[in-house]
Amino acid sequence: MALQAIAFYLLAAVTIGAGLLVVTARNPVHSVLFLICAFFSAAGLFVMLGAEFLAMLLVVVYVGAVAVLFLFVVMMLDVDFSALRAGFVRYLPIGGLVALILVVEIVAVSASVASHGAAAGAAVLTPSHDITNAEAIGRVLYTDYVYFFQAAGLVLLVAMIGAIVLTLRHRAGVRRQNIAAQVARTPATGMRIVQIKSGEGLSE
Amino acid sequence: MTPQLIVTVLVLAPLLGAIVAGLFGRRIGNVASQAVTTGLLFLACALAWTTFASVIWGGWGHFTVELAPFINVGAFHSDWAIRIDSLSAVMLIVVTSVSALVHLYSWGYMADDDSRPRFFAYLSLFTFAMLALVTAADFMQLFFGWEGVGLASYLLIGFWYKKPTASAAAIKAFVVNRVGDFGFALGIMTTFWMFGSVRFADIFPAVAAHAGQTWTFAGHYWAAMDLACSLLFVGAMGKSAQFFLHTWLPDAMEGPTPVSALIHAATMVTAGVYMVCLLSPMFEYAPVARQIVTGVGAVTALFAATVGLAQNDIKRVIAYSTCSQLGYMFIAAGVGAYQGAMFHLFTHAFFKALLFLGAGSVIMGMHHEQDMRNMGALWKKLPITYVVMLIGTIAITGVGLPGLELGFAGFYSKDAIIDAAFAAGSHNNSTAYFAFVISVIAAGLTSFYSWRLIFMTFHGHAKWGAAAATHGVHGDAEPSHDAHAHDDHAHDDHGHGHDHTPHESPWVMLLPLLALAVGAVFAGKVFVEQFVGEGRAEFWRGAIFNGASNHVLDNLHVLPAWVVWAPLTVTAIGFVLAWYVYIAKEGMGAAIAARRGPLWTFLYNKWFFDELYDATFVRGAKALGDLFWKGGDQRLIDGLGPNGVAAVSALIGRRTGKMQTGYVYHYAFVMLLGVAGLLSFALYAWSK
Amino acid sequence: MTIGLAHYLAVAAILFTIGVFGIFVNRKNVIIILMSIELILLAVNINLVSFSVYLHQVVGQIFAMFVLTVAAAEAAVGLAILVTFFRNRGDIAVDDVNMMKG
Amino acid sequence: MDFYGALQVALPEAFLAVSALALLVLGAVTAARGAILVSVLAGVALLVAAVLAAVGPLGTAFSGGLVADNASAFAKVAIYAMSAVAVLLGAGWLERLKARQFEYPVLILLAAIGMGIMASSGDLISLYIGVELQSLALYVLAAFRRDDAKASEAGLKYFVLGALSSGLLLYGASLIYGFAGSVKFVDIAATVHAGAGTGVLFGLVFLICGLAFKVSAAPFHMWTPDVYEGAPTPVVAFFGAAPKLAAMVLFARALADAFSGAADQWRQVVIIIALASMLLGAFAGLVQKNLKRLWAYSSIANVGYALVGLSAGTREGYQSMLVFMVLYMIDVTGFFACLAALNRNGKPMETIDDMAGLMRERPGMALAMTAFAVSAIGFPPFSGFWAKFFVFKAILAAGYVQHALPVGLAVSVAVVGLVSSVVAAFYYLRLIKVMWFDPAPGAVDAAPADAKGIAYAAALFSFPVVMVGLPLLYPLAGVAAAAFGLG
Amino acid sequence: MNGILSLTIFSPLIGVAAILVLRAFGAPAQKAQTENTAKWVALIVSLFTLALSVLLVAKFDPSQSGFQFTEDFNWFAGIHYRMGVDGISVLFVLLTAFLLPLCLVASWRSIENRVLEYLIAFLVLEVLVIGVFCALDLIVFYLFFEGQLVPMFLIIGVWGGKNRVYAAYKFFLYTLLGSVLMLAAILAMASIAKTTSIPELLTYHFDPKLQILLWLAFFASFAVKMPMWPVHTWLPDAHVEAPTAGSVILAGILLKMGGYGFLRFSLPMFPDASRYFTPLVFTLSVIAIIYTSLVAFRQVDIKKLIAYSSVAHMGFVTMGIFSGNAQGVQGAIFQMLSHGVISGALFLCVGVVYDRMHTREIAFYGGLTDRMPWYAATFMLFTMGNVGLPGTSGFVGEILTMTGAYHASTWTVIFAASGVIFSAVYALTLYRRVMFGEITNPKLATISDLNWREVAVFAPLIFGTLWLGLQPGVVFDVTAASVDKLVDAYKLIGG
Repeated sequence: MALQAIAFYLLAAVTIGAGLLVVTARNPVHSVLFLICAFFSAAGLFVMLGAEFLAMLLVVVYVGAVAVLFLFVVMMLDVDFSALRAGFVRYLPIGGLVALILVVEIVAVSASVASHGAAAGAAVLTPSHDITNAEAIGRVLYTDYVYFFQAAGLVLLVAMIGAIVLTLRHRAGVRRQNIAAQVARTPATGMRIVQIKSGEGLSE
Repeated sequence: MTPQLIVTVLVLAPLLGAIVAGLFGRRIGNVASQAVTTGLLFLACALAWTTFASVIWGGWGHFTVELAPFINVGAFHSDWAIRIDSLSAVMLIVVTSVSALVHLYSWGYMADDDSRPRFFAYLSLFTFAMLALVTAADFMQLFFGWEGVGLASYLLIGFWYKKPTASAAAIKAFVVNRVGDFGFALGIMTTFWMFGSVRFADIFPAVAAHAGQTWTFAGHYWAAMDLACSLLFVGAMGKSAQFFLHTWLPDAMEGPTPVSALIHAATMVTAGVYMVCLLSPMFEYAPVARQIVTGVGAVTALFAATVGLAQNDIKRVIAYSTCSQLGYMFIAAGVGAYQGAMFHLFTHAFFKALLFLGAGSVIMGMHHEQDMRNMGALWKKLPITYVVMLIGTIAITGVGLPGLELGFAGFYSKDAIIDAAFAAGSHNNSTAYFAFVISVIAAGLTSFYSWRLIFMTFHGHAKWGAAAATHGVHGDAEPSHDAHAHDDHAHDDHGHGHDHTPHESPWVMLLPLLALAVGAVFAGKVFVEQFVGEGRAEFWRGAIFNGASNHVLDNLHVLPAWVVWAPLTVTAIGFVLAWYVYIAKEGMGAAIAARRGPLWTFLYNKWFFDELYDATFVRGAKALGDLFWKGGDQRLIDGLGPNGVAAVSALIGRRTGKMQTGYVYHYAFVMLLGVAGLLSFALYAWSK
Repeated sequence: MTIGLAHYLAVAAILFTIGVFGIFVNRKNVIIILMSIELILLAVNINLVSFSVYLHQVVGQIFAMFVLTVAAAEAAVGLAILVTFFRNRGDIAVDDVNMMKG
Repeated sequence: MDFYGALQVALPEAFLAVSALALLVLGAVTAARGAILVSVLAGVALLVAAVLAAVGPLGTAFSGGLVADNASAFAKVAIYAMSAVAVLLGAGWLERLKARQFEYPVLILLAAIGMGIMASSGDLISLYIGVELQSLALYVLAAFRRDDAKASEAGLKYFVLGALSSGLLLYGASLIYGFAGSVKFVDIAATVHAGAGTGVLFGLVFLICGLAFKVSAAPFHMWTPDVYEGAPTPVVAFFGAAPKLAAMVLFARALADAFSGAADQWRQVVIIIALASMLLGAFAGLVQKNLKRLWAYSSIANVGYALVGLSAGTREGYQSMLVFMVLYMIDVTGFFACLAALNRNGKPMETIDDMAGLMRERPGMALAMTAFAVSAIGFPPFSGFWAKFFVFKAILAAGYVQHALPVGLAVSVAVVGLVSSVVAAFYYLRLIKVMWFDPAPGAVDAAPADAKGIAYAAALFSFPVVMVGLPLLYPLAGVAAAAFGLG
Repeated sequence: MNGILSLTIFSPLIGVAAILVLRAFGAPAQKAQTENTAKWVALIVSLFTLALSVLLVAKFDPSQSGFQFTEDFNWFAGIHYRMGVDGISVLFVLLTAFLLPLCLVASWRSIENRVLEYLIAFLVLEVLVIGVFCALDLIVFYLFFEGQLVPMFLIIGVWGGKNRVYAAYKFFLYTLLGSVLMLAAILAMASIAKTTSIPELLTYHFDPKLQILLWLAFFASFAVKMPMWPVHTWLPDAHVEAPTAGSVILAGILLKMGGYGFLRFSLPMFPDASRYFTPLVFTLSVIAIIYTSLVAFRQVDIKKLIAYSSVAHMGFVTMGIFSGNAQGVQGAIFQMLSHGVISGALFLCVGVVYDRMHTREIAFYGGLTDRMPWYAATFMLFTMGNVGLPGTSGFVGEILTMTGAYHASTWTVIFAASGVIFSAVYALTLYRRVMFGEITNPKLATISDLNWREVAVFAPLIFGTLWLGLQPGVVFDVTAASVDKLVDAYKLIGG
């Protein structure tokens, strides 16, 4: 049990610390890296809880896809990251106060949920069951929640369309080879005969 | 013709004249307008005398013609009606006679005016309103007539509308009358809620039953009858120009002189007296109110007489005289001698109209000069006018021999009042005794100012003509203060330049004077027995009510001799004084005026009433109006109300707009504030 | 000293607050905000998974899966919008995102 | 219920999903040439879906995650119809921009699916999926004009704040789940009825905050003015209407189906939000010059009114909220159709001052806009009046008759709401004033037929058609409201 | 006779439709001709409405105290289109129909731009106003009551004077604020009594504590509409800026809706509250009378002066209504009708000189009597009516309201009666400054007297003023039964 506690505190501390660094790091690239760190630790927490599938998903989806996407965008957008704007400190006290209130309230309520809610007093599920975590999820997901599963697919579709609509550019200035046009070229369209008066030259 | 038809025609004839002259006067022309109105007035006059004779001596008796309903709301029921009784019959003849004569007189007096149809229409309209007033069978029609004559008076005073002073005087007359009407209306309301009716026929028989009723007001129980009568008397004060509400009457002299004679001497101003007499059944049960009536009457009699002493405008002198005489009438009414009041009203109509019309004749003769200081020695130039004015003066001063019971009209009526005041005063009525003393003093003053007028106008040295053209003759030439005494309007018509010799007026003007002179001489002797003497019960037939304990008129015959002789004595003293100051020592009056002693200044400025009212009411109203408008409406109400709210709203809007900084982290912050706030609220509210 | 549900929830709560905090104190650039959002979603996921485990249900984990999916989609859309914004303005500093206000 | 039956219940959305995919393929194949065709087909698909929703079978499917009842049918018909209008409006707009992008109708279709899911959501998962599907589509639509700095800024703001609100909502959902042990509304309702603990109510507050963002209620409204201003006008016409209804229905469903046991608690929160929205919408609008921003504040205020109906917590209140939203949707669509139609020298007329003298230049348009403004004031007998009328009647009845909330509170809410409507009247009046009283600075371009047609139709609906339409709409809304889990 | 009421109410819409058709098909080139035709159309339609309302009054049975010509159409959700008139309301219908044609004739030449819209606004306004007086359902009442704001807003704002925008806003928002509170009360009543039918509500007894709130809410609306002090400040601005005909409608009819509302709702439906608030109303009435009279005295703008005098006169109305006896209530009704005629006429009088000189500044004028004798006579008559001279209609209302209130509160009437004095001061001063004296302003040297069109406008008003003044019974005969019923019911409660 002690080992479990140590593991929990370690993971929790790393998660929270990395989370804090995400929002405070000067360099966004560092932020992304801290984010990845936070996700990893959270995945560890999931494993401790016995939700291995989710943990795996978290690593694959977040670290593998989302975080990389972030990193990609951060790198792509050529921003001057060194300029830390003033004002951060100015809003810190009030922001901190609100955050403090919020965290106190939320923690208090979470505790109340934990002690009075439906899960009050329950223990972590021991992994001695017949089916794995992934199988359990799959059974419910593809039956009861299949409709929303599909809907989630639509969400991703929207994201895809959105990304395309917003970022795909048909550059006007890019010269592409148009074979049909090249083939269809005739002397009439290809050349022009001009009379040049003496002493004037071509204006083009 | 049935009596009903006769009186209906009598009342409506002047209205018809007014409508014809007013609406079609320009089309049918001046002469036609004058003829129609005057003709109808004479018709009315004839019918009035017929009615009077038939009511008093014939077999008509008292009756009421109900023409149409007026206001009928629940118990508040009034009719357009013509009430004929002895009281109204007396008023009918007074009104129609004077009015007819004034119409006739105006042919001459207004001959040069280019809006004559309008003038005659107004005169006839006034006459109609006055007739409606005197024949009213309920308070509403009385009020109708009451305000109707006020309107006509307003129109006639402001007849020369281009003259700023005239229109100002007109407004003053209307407004001051309104102040009276304010009280009158309240009195009517009190009466209505006491009796549940506004009809005299319902009220008078019920007076005794309601005598002890009280009215809760301002936390006190008031004797309702006294309250009602006092309030009604306020109306009378306004209309009859009594003390406090008198200021309009002298200014009303801005109107053409015939108007002054008709309205501001003979008829309208007596409406207050008439009303008090008409309501004698109520006043008889209102002892406090009667004390007020007596007191106000007495003060007015003295006040107006004193002011009359120092005036230089011929019409104003007569106006103050009117005021004073009305005071006498109220003294009589107040002490319970309503018949005496009516009698003086009756005789006064003749000699006061006479004096005014005579004054008009003088003014006309002097080419619209009204300042007596510019007159003098006119008796040769205006002999007939002089004679009738003399008659009028003798009548108003009440010259007569008490032992022989022989005298001019004023002698009978005025002495009856003085005697009645003494008679009432001798019965533990201190107000009445006060009134008696005042009335004797005022009689002396009356004599003085009346003779002063005669002497300054007709005797002494002529102060007109070529010699007077230079102002040097104006020994006590007043600063521009009296400038408005001139009939400015006429300057265009016949300027002072072309003929400066005074001339006698045409016959169309003199005839009414003569007719009135006859009345001024004989009206008293002929009617004294009927009005106040032994025949009075037969004459009035209950139209005037005397309470069971009211024996004032019965006591007139048992007075001490000094009381009987006192008026004549003071009159004589007044005459002698006037003679001494203005004939014997001619110039003495001017010298007194020139010294500007405090008493003289006080009197000359009419006890400073105009100044007082101007400083308080006029300026006060203006200041309050400005305060309410600029301070109240614009600053306070609009400032705090619409404009203020709009400004605050806009401010809130701007502030809210500023919160919308455009920064996404601000937005997020606000959202989180909202979340935190709501969570805190939830924790707080739901953990209870 | 047993690690119970409350511990996980506390971690999630703190993480959630950090995410929230990150959104409104951040001045540097919008990407950090997007990452803060990811942190919030992570917090939610911890919540859901721990509840799911302690409730002996898988619904919570399925919910978390959906959240993961949507988070990925959100990241894609968010970054896409960010790219268009960058193309238009040449910068993604948070303080510059205020053309419209009032 | 077998899978086939479940599909039948989900038919409208399923149909739309298939259509969306098909149209996507069609669009990709035909590219710019087929954009109009895609638009038309998308509109048709939406209308078909509306019909399917209206006539389709009722019931629940997918273990309670999907609920097809009268309320969802009512909402879906309205949502799909309004989406169809938005497709029409957008097609014309894109055509005029020479930017024939078939993605626009497809995105609207997808958003409509999300809204459909929201309207028939029966558990927290479907709630979330629906919200996200709709939101993501809207984020993209807001930034649709990617070359426009304002549009991309609008998209960015909308996205960031929307994601934050999703986070809040999710966090609340997780707490609720943890407390109730289930994501299904029925189970949650049972737990809440047994006794609502602080935890579940806390979750509820988070949930309410998240939903309040979606309906743009104060203090979660901050995105609205900026996004309305920045996003393309036809998109705003879409934003302002259908998604609001979907979110309101979802709001109602969550509160009624899952939390009817805690009505006294959530009512207080909703009332606070409603009051804040009404007041803020009224006051902040006073200083606006841009009409789109103005109407954004107007929409905040109007959502406040709708929330008043919701906070009544009675069937009448829900009914009034549905009526309100439908009438409001028509008004707001009409108004933005007007804005989309009005250009001066090719530049869109977006500020109040741009409208000067419109009554002389384009009397038809000016009359239509006057009708919308007057209606937005809540002026009888225009539709806006009836909308407010039923809402305030419901809240007062809830206080006086059903005793659902304290009388004093009900009266205060009604009075504050009505008074704030007077404040708001000022800015609508300013629009009328500018159009009617002021001289025109220049000629207005000819209005395109599609936008004009929509504007006129909506104006005619706001009066006088509403007098006929309301007697039909009101009972329908009543039937719909009865489907919510309130008695 | 079924449907005559609706026909009367909606008949002006015929004109609206006709004008719209004209507008749609009229050739732009012949704008003047189209406008002229439209004017005639509007006039004829409004005369038709007048004829209908005369017929209505003729068919009205004054011996019955209940509602007549009732119509009831169940619209939906318990909202009924209920219409009917009783003795209190029928005359207001007539007044409205009477003033409208006069307004149209009065603005025949003075309105030059957007004539068609102008005519439409007036006709729509007529529909709404008549509707208010006929509505027998709270909601229908509210629809019509509130509906007037927009056409009036446009009339002031589009065709008004320099400061028209401010005035229009002020008018609109002031009134709207009042009426939304009333709407809240209406909704509460509908919830509690489960009906919005006015006849049913008249017999419904609300809890006295609730009555206080409801009364206040209705009061907020009606007090603004009347207008009572201190919510009167919109009126002078609105009047000054509105075109002549707008002022006539505003003063002549729209103000009456407040008084009508008090009679229809406050008194019979909330008798306990009315009794409770009577001192408040009396106080406000008295302040209105004195305060606004004094303010009127200081005005430099003719219209503003008359507007303030309207406020003062409305003070008598509120005083009379809340005196709660037959005299007071009848007097108040009469005062409203009379004021409708007189103040309308006074604004038309201002319009006459405004049309000629385009200024309403008192100081500009002076000595007009010389050039305009007929105008002077007309103006004098209405001035006297305003002053409340017996023989004009102004008197009857004043004396009756005061008599009624005198019983209830002597103090009130003592102060109110002083308003009668002030009215003489400001009205006559105005008349003097405009009409009397020499013509000093050379611009006035060629001013012309009334033309035939103006005579045609004034003639019915003169007739009305005098007829009502001399034969007020024509009104009381119609109103008596209904008022008695109202007063009796009011007296029964709490006595």
